[in-house]
Amino acid sequence: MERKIGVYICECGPNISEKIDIDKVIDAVSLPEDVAVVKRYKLLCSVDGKKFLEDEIKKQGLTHLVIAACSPKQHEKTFMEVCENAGINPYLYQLANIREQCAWVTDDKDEATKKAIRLVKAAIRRVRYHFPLEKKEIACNPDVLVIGGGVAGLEASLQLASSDRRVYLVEKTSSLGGMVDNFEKTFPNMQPGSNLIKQKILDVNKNENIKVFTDSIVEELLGFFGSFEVKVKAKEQDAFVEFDVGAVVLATGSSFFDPKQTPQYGYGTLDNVFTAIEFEKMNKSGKISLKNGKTPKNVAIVHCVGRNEKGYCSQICCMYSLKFARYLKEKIPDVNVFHFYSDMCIPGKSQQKFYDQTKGKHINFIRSSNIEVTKKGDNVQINYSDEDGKANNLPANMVILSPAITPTSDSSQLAELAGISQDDSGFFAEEHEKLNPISTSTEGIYIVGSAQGPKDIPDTLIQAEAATGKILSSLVPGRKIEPEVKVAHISESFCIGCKNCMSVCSYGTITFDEEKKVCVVNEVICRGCGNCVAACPSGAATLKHFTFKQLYQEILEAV
Amino acid sequence: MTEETEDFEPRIVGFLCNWCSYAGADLAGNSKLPVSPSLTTIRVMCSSRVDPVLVETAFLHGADGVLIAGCHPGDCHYDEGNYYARRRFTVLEKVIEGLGLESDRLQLSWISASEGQRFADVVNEFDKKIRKMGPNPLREKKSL
Amino acid sequence: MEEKEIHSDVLVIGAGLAGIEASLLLSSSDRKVHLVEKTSYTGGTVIKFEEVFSNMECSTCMVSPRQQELLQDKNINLLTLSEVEEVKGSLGNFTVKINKKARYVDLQNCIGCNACFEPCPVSLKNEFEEGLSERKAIYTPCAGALPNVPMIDTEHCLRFNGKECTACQEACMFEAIDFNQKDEQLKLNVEAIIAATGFTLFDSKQIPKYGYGKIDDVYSAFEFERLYASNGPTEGKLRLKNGKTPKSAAIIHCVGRDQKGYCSSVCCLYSLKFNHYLKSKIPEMEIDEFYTDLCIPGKSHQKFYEKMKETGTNLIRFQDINVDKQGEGITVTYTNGGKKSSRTVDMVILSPAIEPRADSSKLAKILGISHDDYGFFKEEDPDVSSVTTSKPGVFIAGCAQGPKNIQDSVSQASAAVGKILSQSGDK
Amino acid sequence: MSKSKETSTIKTAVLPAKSGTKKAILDFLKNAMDKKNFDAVIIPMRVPAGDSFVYVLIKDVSLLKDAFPLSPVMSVQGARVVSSVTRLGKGDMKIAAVMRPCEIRATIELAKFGQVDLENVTLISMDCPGVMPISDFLSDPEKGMKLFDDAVTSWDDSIMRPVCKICDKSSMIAGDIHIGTLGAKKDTFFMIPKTQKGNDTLEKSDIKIDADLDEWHNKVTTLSEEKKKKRNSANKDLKVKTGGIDNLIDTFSQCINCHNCMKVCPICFCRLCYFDSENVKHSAENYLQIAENKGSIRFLPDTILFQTGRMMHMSVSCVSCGSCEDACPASIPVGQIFSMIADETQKAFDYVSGRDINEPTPLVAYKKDELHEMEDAHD
Amino acid sequence: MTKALKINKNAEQGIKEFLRFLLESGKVKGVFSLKKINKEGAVAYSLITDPKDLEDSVPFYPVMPVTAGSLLSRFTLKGSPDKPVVAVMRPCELRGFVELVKREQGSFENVFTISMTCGGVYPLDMAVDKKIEKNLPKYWDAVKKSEIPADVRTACKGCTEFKPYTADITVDLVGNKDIDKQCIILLNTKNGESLADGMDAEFLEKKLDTKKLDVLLDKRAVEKKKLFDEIDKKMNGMDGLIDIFGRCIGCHGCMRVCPICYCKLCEFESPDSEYKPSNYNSELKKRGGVRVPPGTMYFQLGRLTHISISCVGCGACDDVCPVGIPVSTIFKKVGESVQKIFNYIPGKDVKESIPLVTFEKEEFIEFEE
Repeated sequence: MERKIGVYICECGPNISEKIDIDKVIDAVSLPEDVAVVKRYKLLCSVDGKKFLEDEIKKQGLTHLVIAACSPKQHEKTFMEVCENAGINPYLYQLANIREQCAWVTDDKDEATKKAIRLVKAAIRRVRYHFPLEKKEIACNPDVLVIGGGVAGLEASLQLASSDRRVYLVEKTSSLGGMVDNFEKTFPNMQPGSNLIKQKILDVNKNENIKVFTDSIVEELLGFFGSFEVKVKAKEQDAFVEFDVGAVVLATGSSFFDPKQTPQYGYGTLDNVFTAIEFEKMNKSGKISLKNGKTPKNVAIVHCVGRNEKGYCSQICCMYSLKFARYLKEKIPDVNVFHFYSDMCIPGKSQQKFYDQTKGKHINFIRSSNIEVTKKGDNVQINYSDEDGKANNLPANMVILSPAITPTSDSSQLAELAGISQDDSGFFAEEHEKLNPISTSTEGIYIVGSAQGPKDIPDTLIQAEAATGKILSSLVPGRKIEPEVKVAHISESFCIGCKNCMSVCSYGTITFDEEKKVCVVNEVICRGCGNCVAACPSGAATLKHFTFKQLYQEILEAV
Repeated sequence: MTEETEDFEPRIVGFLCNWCSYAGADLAGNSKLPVSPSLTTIRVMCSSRVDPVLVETAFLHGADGVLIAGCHPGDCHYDEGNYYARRRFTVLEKVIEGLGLESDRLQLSWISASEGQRFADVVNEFDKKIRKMGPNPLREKKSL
Repeated sequence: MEEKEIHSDVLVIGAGLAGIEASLLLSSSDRKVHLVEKTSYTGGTVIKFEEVFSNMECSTCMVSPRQQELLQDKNINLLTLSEVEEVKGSLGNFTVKINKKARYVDLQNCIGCNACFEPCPVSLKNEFEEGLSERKAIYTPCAGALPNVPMIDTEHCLRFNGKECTACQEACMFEAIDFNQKDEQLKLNVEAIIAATGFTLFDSKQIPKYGYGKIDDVYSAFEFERLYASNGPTEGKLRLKNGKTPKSAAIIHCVGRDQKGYCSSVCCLYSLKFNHYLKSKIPEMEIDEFYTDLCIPGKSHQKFYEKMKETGTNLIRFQDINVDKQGEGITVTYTNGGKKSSRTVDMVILSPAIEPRADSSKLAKILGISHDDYGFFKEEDPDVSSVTTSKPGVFIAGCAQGPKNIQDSVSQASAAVGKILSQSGDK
Repeated sequence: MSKSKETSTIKTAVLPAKSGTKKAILDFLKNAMDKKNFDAVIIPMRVPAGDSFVYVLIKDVSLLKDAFPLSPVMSVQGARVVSSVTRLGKGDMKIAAVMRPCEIRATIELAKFGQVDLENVTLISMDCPGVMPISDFLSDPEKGMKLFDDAVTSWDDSIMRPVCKICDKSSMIAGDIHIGTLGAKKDTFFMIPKTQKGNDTLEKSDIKIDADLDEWHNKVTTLSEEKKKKRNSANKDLKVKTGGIDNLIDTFSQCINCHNCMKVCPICFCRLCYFDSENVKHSAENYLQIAENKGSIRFLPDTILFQTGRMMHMSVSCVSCGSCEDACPASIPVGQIFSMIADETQKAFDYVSGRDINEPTPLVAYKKDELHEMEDAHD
Repeated sequence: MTKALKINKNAEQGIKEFLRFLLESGKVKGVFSLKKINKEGAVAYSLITDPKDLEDSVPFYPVMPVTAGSLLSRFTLKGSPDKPVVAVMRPCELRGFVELVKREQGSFENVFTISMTCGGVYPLDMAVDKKIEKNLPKYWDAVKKSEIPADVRTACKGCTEFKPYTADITVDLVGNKDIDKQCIILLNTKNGESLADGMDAEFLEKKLDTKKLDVLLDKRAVEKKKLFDEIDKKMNGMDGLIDIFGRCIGCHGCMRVCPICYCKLCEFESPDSEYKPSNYNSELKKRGGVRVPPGTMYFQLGRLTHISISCVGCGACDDVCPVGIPVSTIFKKVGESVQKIFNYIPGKDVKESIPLVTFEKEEFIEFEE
């Protein structure tokens, strides 16, 4: 069918009409024979304006539309809708920004008019090379895989397992509960950690929409947002369980820095030097005692163990160290506790109260550095430099080390399995630190809890709930996913398989077809940045709606 | 050439990334800041879409200046596109310079969505520089 | 089980980052959202900032795509200049009364050309710019505000004060200005409510020893943010009141911490950001950071802190501190471990604590939820979830629940949505 | 020079070459094939007509005797050969490829682009005296053979390709084994293993790797330092001669857009060149418009765009082999020009094409904090 | 008898004046002609829109940097011009374009053609060595005398198709004694006439004097026979071919410059013709060694089968071959034998369909289209 381009120039009241001689523009762009009509209108984005355009498109039987008005950021969508209503493909239209980037920034009217002519001509040239793009709809699987049966995994599973979606919960150990299960109490409310866990575990087990795999690991995770294929393998078994899900939640938790790497604390070499988790367990067992069975009188709690090595503050060490003081006070009322700390990091509205309530007689806070734990008779001694750098020491019966939170040993395997990246510290990397802290560069894969970074239980729960928010809102049973339309495409005939595009793509959008030795774009997850297109030396990759030819036409007019 | 430069109106092609620099250009508009009309902007989603061949094309077709503008490093809407853009620009610059052509006519700038003023400054200073350089001799060349 | 389509609306209060996140998520699950915003614009507090810690990302670039999305979202009914008056009912069926103030500028007709500003005879301090620049009685808070549509400040507009002025109306070519607009009372039925009303900063005037409000070039955090902002009153040029370029500055942490009784968890980091601001504009500047306990929790912040240390900034721990005018400069006297010392600088930047908005307790009452001793909305139980409240169906997110950084605010917003959607899913 | 670091640690084998290095190399290969260390060898052979040399993939040991490890011409760049054999799969044969250093470096670049699978390939390079321009050789093959033999003995590059005369990497070890003749005592030569694979190969052939490398290394270093000097001054002259718009246009004025240079380039691996793709074909209306802007345009158009564009795409990987120049029917010094540009673009990333298979090619990698000099100076 | 135009200037000046008239009168928007593109006197085809730029044009310059057939194909492939253009080209180039148009690789819409009775062109390397200028007097002298100028392309020496078939306009060169005094422009078609219409010059009724052409024809026929016999000797059987093509370096330049080889992607560069390891294995089983890259003969013979039916014998392939293989002679030889069978003369008539279609039209997904 023969091309009929309609060009409509918005006066935008005085904004454009006073700065640009629109009639001149009309004369200048009317020449080409495929330009069927060029008109001006007082305000195209107004209700009347849109109606006017719609009628024009129909009346004139236009095939392509060029609008000269404001920035696409303002009204690109507006006029796309007009196209749709008028029955032409919304991608057969181009908007020339003659307001923000011409009328409003150019004082001289002639100059502005000349520039406007250029911009409109460029748009006309470009639109000739537009081709219709159709929205795709992809059916999606609403079910979810949750990896990790700790507090985060449990919370996520419970919230996700609604009437119409299944959750597969995979835990590598033999039981659900994770780290929190070790805690007698949790700060700041000093509620039993078990309260939190037990009920959740019960609920999970009795929920028929949640399938729990303990002693199991995810062996294979293929596919993309909306349709992942999962292979789960039970330990000491070769049999796989296979199923499909639409999204994945990684709630694999964290681990602790190993104080053996910092000999100065005497861990592993001296008696009665315990790590936080050892102390939690000891405390939970009901009795706090020394190796020799005696009850400690003086207990030193060393904060920030491994902070310098790891290069970040683990956020919760100060708080749980304070909690330990509470433990000790409860079980050994006359105990003396000495906190060796550098900075008291107790962020948030309820933490300081906890700190203030913990402070008091027999609980001492020593701001210190260069801490070293040595043997002194049957006891130990803490050597340290005080605030003014003076060397000092203090004898104690027991030392509790509060080590940094670290990623679990298997986090890199998991990252590889899920095709997501890790940050410099080895925690899973979020897609955007602020706006998408639980999403990853791979759409449909979410990271929650301390696997994403050190955090306390409330924040962990929040992330788990946040993940359900993301998943429940994007994967709606029976609803199809509408992926971006302006995506990259790689021509199979021209691709030579050099994988440049794969190397530069941030979203794992491109896969390699080993059979044909060509790269393939997954249009469902492509975000349309066009990086791969510029990386492709053979012109095999194109970005829909930003093709070389379309941009070339703009260049022709711009030079 | 000098007497030409008197009434010389440069043509500058500006490839602006949609999220930062194009928004910055719009903000310059909203704030009514004067921007040299010699610039004609071409919107791309990311500075990493700016295929150097496009830039060479504009340059060889006689563009007096070509500006590539994207998000500041670290701000890329697509995470890392602008880092690749910078590498590609580097090769481009070396090729043009290495052939004894005027690589000064090519510029890479980072302009954020809130930098309306900076956008105006970058463009106007680039425009000034180009005016000093005079027209791109390639425009006249018939046998490229 | 047979599928159930649920299409009940949700009320979101506050169009800051948390509110926006919640609204967009709800919308993408085909929920209709009523987004109530007290001010005339979206984006909340974050749009005051030029950059955000610790990756120094440009915040406009970060937020504006979301704002655009929000404004173009058909499922979201944005109600600016609106406040919740009354909430009745319970989960699944709340009736909400909303008082929507007239903007006197038609959102449809106005095309954001700002032609109406210039002719307006009234001019007064711009609150958004912390009073550092002037605005008219018809105005938008700053260039690039979204929606890019001005409002009329009836308190100062001559016309609304008995005078016959139609200057703006005459300047407008789009019949956008409509003095006959009336405040409206809206009644909405919603399934659930998310309160994300954000925060404000502790008013440093309450502590005279910081000299805030008395001494020139003693700035609050917000003031300094605007001074640095490239779309702010000085287009980001750092100048002293006397027009000179500052050679030295003191940044004081924990302003109001003792008074409030909690650590606001972001002040240390935004103070470090200020340090970065200063150094990036005036590299040779001498900077003192006065802090008590350095609180930079989380995996990604310490590197930022160390980078800052390399710039030669003096990190000074203090117990007590005083700010006085001394001739040309400003003297900061402080004690550390009993020792008293002092430094003289050109400018002082105060990093005040984060506190709830003045009206938060009023809103809490309206919503029927409780607030803690500090005035933050109170969660039911942090160990259960910090977005659920004592009242089923009413959720809280962002700094209205307690001081936190952007990441955690956004997470809470998504979490609140998670709660709402999963509850409905089960019904 | 980076090589000193690389090689100083390695040891070498010293092998006898009573009846010439060529014979000795072929014996080594034969022996290795008999031992089943290799199933096949890629090596140049003279064509029946005797007027050229081509690469042959040899499985039948008996054919080896007619092979020519050090052929006087490079009719096809070896990297294209290895690519052709392994691109669609590493196959089941263990293959030894005996090629020039620049061919091996190109092979390694191609491996980075997935155009070569090196798993089953052992790359054997040798000190390279250069190759003759193919047209010179063709004008009188027999004379050519003679000239080349003399050149090898005297290590005189006067008859070689222009780029060979200024090649400072003619002994660069990029492959698994390097055959060193420079600095070797009479009737001997070096076999220098660079990689584990190389080591194993030699050991499997019971070759002792015990001698040290100094003679060879010193000779090579002085030689390549010399060449580097020549190279730099040559590039300076070339830039004067061909640099600048008018010189550049004149230089390419006889270009007939046959794209032979691209076709024979080992790095230009694309099936269809970007500059033959639809992207660069425009409507008559467009061409007329461009012509009208200037009064007239040369047609076919885009000659310079093709050259600069190709530089953009491949110069960071260019190995300066000069194949393009050999193939140019218009005798444009295209090899020298690309070689000059390649130095510039590779320097920008401290990258040397084919130096190390683990170095990612510059355009598919980045550092967050780099190249700020490329960004404008505004603030 | 056809209408003709007589301009009292030497042939080249005459045609240039005609072309200037066409541009200035706006009858055409652009002119394709050979043109000096730098002071070194390098000559290339140019698209000329400004009459001033005709100054440096040299329509009859005896070189063929690219064949105008390929050129016009590139020009019209993505859409014909909205206003007429005229192209000056040699008979073989015109025939090449006709063959391309038959293959939908171009169109005559708004494209007018001027050709001439052709004396042949010099090989590219003479242009590269800047040897042509001083040969020009000898060249034109030979053309006048219906002789074969020394050192012209081999293909031209044996070319018997030096009279255009379908040109709108033919300039009378071969055997024309007065080419330095007058330019005879024969207007073969309505288009031709309408172009000339209004030109301020002498119109007359004329037709090409075939006698003087036959003189050259005979000489060319003899040359051709000589060439074919020689190549026949060389080509005896496969071994002969292998000897001839042994030195081929696989640059495929011959294919690329060939006006008939229009494929976006040559079949012999397509994935299907790539060797998989299995191919090599089986090859190696057959014989102990295999030349790599493989397929040198396959390419040459394959191309013969693809295009020999349409080979116009322009000789561009000879020009471009870096190793001096007599490609064109072989193709011409094989070509004529095939063409005889169908008594088909490539490019004689655009309406005449190609007797055997051995080429495949590659289909590609292209968003631009």
